[in-house]
Amino acid sequence: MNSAEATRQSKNAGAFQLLYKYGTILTILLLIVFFGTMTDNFLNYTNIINILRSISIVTIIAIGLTVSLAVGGFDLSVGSTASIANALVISMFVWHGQNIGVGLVVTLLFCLVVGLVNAFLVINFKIQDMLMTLATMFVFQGIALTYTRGATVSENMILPSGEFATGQIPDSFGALGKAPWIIIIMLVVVLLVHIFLTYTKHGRYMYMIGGNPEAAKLSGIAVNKYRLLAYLISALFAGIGGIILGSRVMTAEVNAGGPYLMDAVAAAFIGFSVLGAGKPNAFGTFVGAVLIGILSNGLIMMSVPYYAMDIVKGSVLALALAITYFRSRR
Amino acid sequence: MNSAEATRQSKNAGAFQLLYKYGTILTILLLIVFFGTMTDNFLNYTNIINILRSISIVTIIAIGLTVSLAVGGFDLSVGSTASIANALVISMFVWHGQNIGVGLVVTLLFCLVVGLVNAFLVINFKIQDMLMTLATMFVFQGIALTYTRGATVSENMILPSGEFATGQIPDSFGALGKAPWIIIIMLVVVLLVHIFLTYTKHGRYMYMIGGNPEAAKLSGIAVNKYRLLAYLISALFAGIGGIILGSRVMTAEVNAGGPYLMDAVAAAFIGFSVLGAGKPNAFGTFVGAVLIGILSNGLIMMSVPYYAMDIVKGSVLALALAITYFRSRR
Amino acid sequence: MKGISIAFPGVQALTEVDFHTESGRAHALIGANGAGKSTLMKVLSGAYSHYTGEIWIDGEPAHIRSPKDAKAYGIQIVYQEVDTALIPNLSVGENIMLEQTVHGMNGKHFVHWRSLHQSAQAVLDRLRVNVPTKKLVQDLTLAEKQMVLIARSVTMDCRFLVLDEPTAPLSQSETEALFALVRLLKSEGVGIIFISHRLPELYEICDDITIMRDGRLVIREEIAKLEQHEVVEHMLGSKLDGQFPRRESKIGETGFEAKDMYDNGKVNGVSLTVRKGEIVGLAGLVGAGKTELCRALFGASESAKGELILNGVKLRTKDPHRAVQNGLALVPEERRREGIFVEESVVVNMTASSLSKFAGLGAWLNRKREKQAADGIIRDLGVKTPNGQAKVRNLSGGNQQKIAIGKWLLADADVYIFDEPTKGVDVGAKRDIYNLIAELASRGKCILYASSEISEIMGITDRVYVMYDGKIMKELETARTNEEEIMLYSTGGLIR
Amino acid sequence: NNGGNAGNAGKSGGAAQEVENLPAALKEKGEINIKVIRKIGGDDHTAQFLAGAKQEGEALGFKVDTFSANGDTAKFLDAINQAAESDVDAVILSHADNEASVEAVKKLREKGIEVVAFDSLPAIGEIEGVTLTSQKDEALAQYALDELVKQHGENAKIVYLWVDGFPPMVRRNAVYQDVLAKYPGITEVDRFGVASDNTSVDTQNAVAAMLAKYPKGEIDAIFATWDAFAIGATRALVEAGRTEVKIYGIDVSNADLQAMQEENSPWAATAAVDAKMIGSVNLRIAAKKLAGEETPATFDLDAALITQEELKKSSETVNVATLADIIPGWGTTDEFEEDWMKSLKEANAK
Ligand SMILES: Nc1ncnc2c1ncn2[C@@H]1O[C@H](COP(=O)(O)OP(=O)(O)OP(=O)(O)O)[C@@H](O)[C@H]1O
Ligand SMILES: Nc1ncnc2c1ncn2[C@@H]1O[C@H](COP(=O)(O)OP(=O)(O)OP(=O)(O)O)[C@@H](O)[C@H]1O
Ligand SMILES: [Mg+2]
Ligand SMILES: [Mg+2]
Repeated sequence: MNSAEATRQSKNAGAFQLLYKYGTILTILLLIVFFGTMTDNFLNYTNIINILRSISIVTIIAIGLTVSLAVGGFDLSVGSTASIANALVISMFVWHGQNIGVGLVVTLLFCLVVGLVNAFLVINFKIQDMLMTLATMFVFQGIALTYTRGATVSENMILPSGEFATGQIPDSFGALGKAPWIIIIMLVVVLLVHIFLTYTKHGRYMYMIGGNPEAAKLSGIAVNKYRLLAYLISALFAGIGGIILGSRVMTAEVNAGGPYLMDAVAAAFIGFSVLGAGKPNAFGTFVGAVLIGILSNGLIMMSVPYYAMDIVKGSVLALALAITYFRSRR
Repeated sequence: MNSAEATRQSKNAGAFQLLYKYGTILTILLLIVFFGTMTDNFLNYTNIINILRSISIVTIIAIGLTVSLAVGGFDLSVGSTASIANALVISMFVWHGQNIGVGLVVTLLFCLVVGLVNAFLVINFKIQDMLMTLATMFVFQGIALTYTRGATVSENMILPSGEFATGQIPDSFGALGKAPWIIIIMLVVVLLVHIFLTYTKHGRYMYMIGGNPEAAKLSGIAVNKYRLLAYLISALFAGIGGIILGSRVMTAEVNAGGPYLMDAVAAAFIGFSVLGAGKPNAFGTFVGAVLIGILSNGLIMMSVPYYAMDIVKGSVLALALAITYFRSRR
Repeated sequence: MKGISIAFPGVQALTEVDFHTESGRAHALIGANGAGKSTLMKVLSGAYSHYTGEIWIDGEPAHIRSPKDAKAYGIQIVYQEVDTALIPNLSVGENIMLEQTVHGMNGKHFVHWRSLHQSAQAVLDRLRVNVPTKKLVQDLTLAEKQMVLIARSVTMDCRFLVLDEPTAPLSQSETEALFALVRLLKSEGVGIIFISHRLPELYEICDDITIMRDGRLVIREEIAKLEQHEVVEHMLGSKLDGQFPRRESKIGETGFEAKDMYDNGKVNGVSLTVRKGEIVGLAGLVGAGKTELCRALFGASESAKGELILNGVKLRTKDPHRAVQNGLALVPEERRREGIFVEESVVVNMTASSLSKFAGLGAWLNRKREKQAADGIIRDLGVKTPNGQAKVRNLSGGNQQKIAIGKWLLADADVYIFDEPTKGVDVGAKRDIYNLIAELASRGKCILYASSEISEIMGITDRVYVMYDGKIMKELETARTNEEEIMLYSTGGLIR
Repeated sequence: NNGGNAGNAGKSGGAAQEVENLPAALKEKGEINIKVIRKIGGDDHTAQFLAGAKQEGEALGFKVDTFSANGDTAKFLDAINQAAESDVDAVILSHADNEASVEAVKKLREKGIEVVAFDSLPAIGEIEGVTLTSQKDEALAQYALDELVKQHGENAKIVYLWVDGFPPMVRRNAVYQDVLAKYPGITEVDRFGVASDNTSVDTQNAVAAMLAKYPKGEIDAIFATWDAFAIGATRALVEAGRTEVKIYGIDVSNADLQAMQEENSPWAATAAVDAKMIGSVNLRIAAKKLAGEETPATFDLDAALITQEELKKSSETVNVATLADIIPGWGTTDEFEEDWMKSLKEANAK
């Protein structure tokens, strides 16, 4: 190889590095320009709020997943955990007439128990995380279904006894799912986890464990403690996601959290490549969710048939993955 | 450690080995005894046929997945591929009035194209298989939906033009989905793939690639050729699964293949531990599917509410995983 | 350490081993592959908690059951497998300061990025190592990774430093740098425990020696009181005659030829020939490009360019699959990652490269013949394994290496490329491997032997190419050269 | 609509111009955009409902977009909110059965967007200007059960296929409970129900297991509250050769009609409203609103009972379009079809 060729190669590599680092963000900008010119109302204030609102639940759940990915785990049960939280929080109000404080605390505590179960199984049986949480995904989904007897929980529902549920969902709870708050909660979650993972030693430990658990253990990091913590955080955010879902739709439908799993996975993986992080990270996950949100919103605006949206979504995911992994093989 | 203790330990280890090797089969036997005594008709001939029939589609799809697992891949798009095959084969008859031969050939060819796409993306972009096929899962699902415009394809359906579909589904096609044949096809598929993986050099190569791709490459194995082959086989069996699904239900419902993914994954992973194989294997996958099939059938017989079944199914999956992985950490 | 015993399922790795050493001295720990050296040091560093026996430090019983305990006593260890101790997706700085981040935060919760990188740079400067602190560890070379690990251990309270085969991947000059560092630490009162299979360097740097065999202590002595051959006797338990096989070279016509090989800056215009029955050495320091060249010849590098000729026929090798069909064989450097299938049985590993020979019509495998063939190789190479069905994972490093070589014997290639085949292998196994290579040569095979150990090159080859910076510096007749000359060219001497 | 659409308005106005009796309000609006948003999806009812609305709208020269949230309530709400931001003139909702959609509909109304909601919360009907349409679930269940009692008497042993958690299902269950109370001789021997992505095959396997559990004579009939249940049960009965057990279902699709007309089909009867017609009627109501005409606050679509016997009478295979030949009035309601609509359709057909 002559030196001109070498220079060209390294230039290409440089260009690629750039693409890798800013590829996702560039994609988002291109999408914004595209949808912005193709439709009238894409860029107005309310639609931007719409997009942010629509991604908030996915983002919160995906952030939990990101933390589990950071320690090298993979919590596939986040969707089911969100379902449980959704069912639990609504039922606390509707069936048991509790106030908002009790409702939230009980729900979050239960989600921590869920996280504990995951962590216990994954850590003690040394089972590949993805497989174990696949199993617990079914179990938690079953628990959510059994708890609600496979029915939707809503105000004034008919109880098995034949009577009507008299509990009311507090207005303050409903406010959580409305426009300023739901977005604020999402942003706070993203920010907190970003700071936690990047600037605290606990976050560093998690990345160390994710990068090389054996080395982390030998350097004296309490690996199992942090994996436990990661699964607790993951379940906690899945729970918050489920609660916010509840406050947004004001009911608990059957397995309502389930569909969020795939979107959360997609967001987290797209996030790997954002700004060249090369590892799960909170800001990237948020960007990933924004990408998906803009896509869905824009495609609806452009009257793309709903059944064709999966094609676009899948292709964008594939593209984001291709960019990320293309780099890691060099 | 004194020697008595050591002996005890090794005895325990021996007992555990046994449990590991025969654990799944033992579980199945226990379930059979349990359901057999708890219900009257669990063990009669028709019910055994019922169980085999109910697992046949899952098994065929899971066998394809097993082959992709054997080379260290993970084809998450099998469910979507089955959906495509289901839609395509029924539409070939109903929309295009083709005969059974053309219908099957076109469908299987298209499935091979799907496999080719997966293999191309996974091999060329060096993207972790599970993530890439997660993306193509969405894409193929979208293609299946778009092809049928989100509607069920059935005989005499109304076409978008407002006219009726006049094509008939051949009786011979319907026979494929009926009792002796559907079971025979499943058993043949299991047997063929079992022989292929265990007794031919190609199967051996696949396992080597799955075990250590770098070493396989440096041993002179055409790694990419075999990974391609594995994804083709995976898509082919997913396609056969989709076709059999079509012949069983005689329609193509929206995304009919999607739900088979999780069960197929579960069957294949339970299969890891069967007879101590410790790796994906066709016979084990079949046993895994039998386990799941017996569970669903027996629980229905015992009138367990459907929403609680997920709990049981998830727990059994967790148990099977615990047994498998407990061993591999030693 | 007194009466240390430890067992793994099916293996009694250590039996009643006593070991002691002092501050400010370097203590050599030596023994054949699988003797239990690494295991003993893992016990000391708290990696295993299920041992029996006692550990005493400064005359007090020390309670070491976890890495944290060990570190509290100032025991630092750099493992044989460097990758097990590094975090690939984090930067060099973070890896060096890892312990600081874990133990030195004193209740602080936030990481200060700038000071982290500054401190890491300071450590690297002190060790005179030049690696950017913001580079990701996954992009480093093996030697650089090792340096990062040593840098990490000196960031901590370090009273005893265990180095498990640190020199295996290092070049001569890097080894010198390491030794300088070891002497520095020694003078600061640090006790060094040094594991290596290279006898001369132990004599160069160590004060005491402990020899182990089969999980037991054989002898502990001042190193000056033992001759090299005595050490080897203690290690092997029997007398060892000449290391290298005496052989008559029967060299035929040119068999294998490479012209103008290039690979992405790592191989820069290499041409070489290997005649039938000839063992050609590829000498050079670590990083000279030997491994890259071997891989390029074997078609294992996608970016490689050049022309290959075998028996007068031009080859098109773009991938190892074609190379093997053409009659090439490569025993790669990193056997665990590149050479063997740890979860498969010995038989499956042995037949991996020659499976077509055991496959009848329709690719049907004949397992009986497979087993017979594998058993033959197991016997010939003296592989220590209960039987052919044992998983390779459970064998020791040296035996794994024999399997990585053995599979090519069954493949019956024309050209054999060996890349550091004796790395991390004990003396006895080394001798087996040398014999085997000599035997291949006597059957008229072309052999290319890459090694950074010059004595090895001198001992076994007929002719040597000395590599430096991806180029061939010099071609030498082994019989008419000496170690000094090879070293001279290896270090880039005589460049006009 | 603003001037941005002037070009379009001219075009559609071209057809509209010829229609003399076109209401003034509609004339002013120029091009009409209608959005159909349905919460549930993946079934034939959805496909037909959306197709019905789209066809009717396009026949009138409107632009109609359809969307299904596939059961994801949050996505459903997103789509409604998004519609509020866009320049649609009317929105047709289907299955807006959660509390939060009340708020979203209020927002649509504030923006002056007309709303028709099918099978939705009563609270939505209370919002000013919204018309609530529904299938008469009570009637559907009653028709099917009456037929069951008619054919099997008052002492039938039945299997109940029903799933909790969906308002229409709750309503159908109430009727079922009443019928059980009314005929103490009718016994429910077993029940099953799952609303999954794979309902029909899950049901098929479940019913197969039940048939093994209850030999011949222990089951007389199956009451399936959803056609996905009925079709799964049909396949299971045919597979097991137990076609002496009859099925009484709710809802109909082409695939269902096909299954009912197979030889030896155990599916005896199904009670249904034409889903496509539901779509059309909802659209017509929306059009009337846009035209500034009076619309009722609620409207119930009539149900009909389709029996296998009647289907078999036809010489040709019957599907939902030709069903009208057998069931008088099926799918051809002229409810809300104003003269100007007919004229508009004629004009657009040119
Ligand atoms: N985790 C383990 N599980 C099972 N056996 C083990 C384990 N670790 C070590 N052994 C066994 O213990 C024995 C001693 O191994 P060790 O790694 O200490 O040898 P070594 O002296 O360091 O050899 P080498 O020179 O090859 O590195 C070997 O027989 C090995 O197979
Ligand atoms: N993974 C890697 N990343 C970056 N550079 C590398 C990597 N591996 C090797 N190199 C560089 O490539 C060059 C050649 O390395 P190579 O491993 O071929 O040397 P070698 O002569 O074979 O040494 P060894 O004695 O270790 O086999 C060196 O400059 C080395 O630093
Ligand atoms: Mg060792
Ligand atoms: Mg090398």
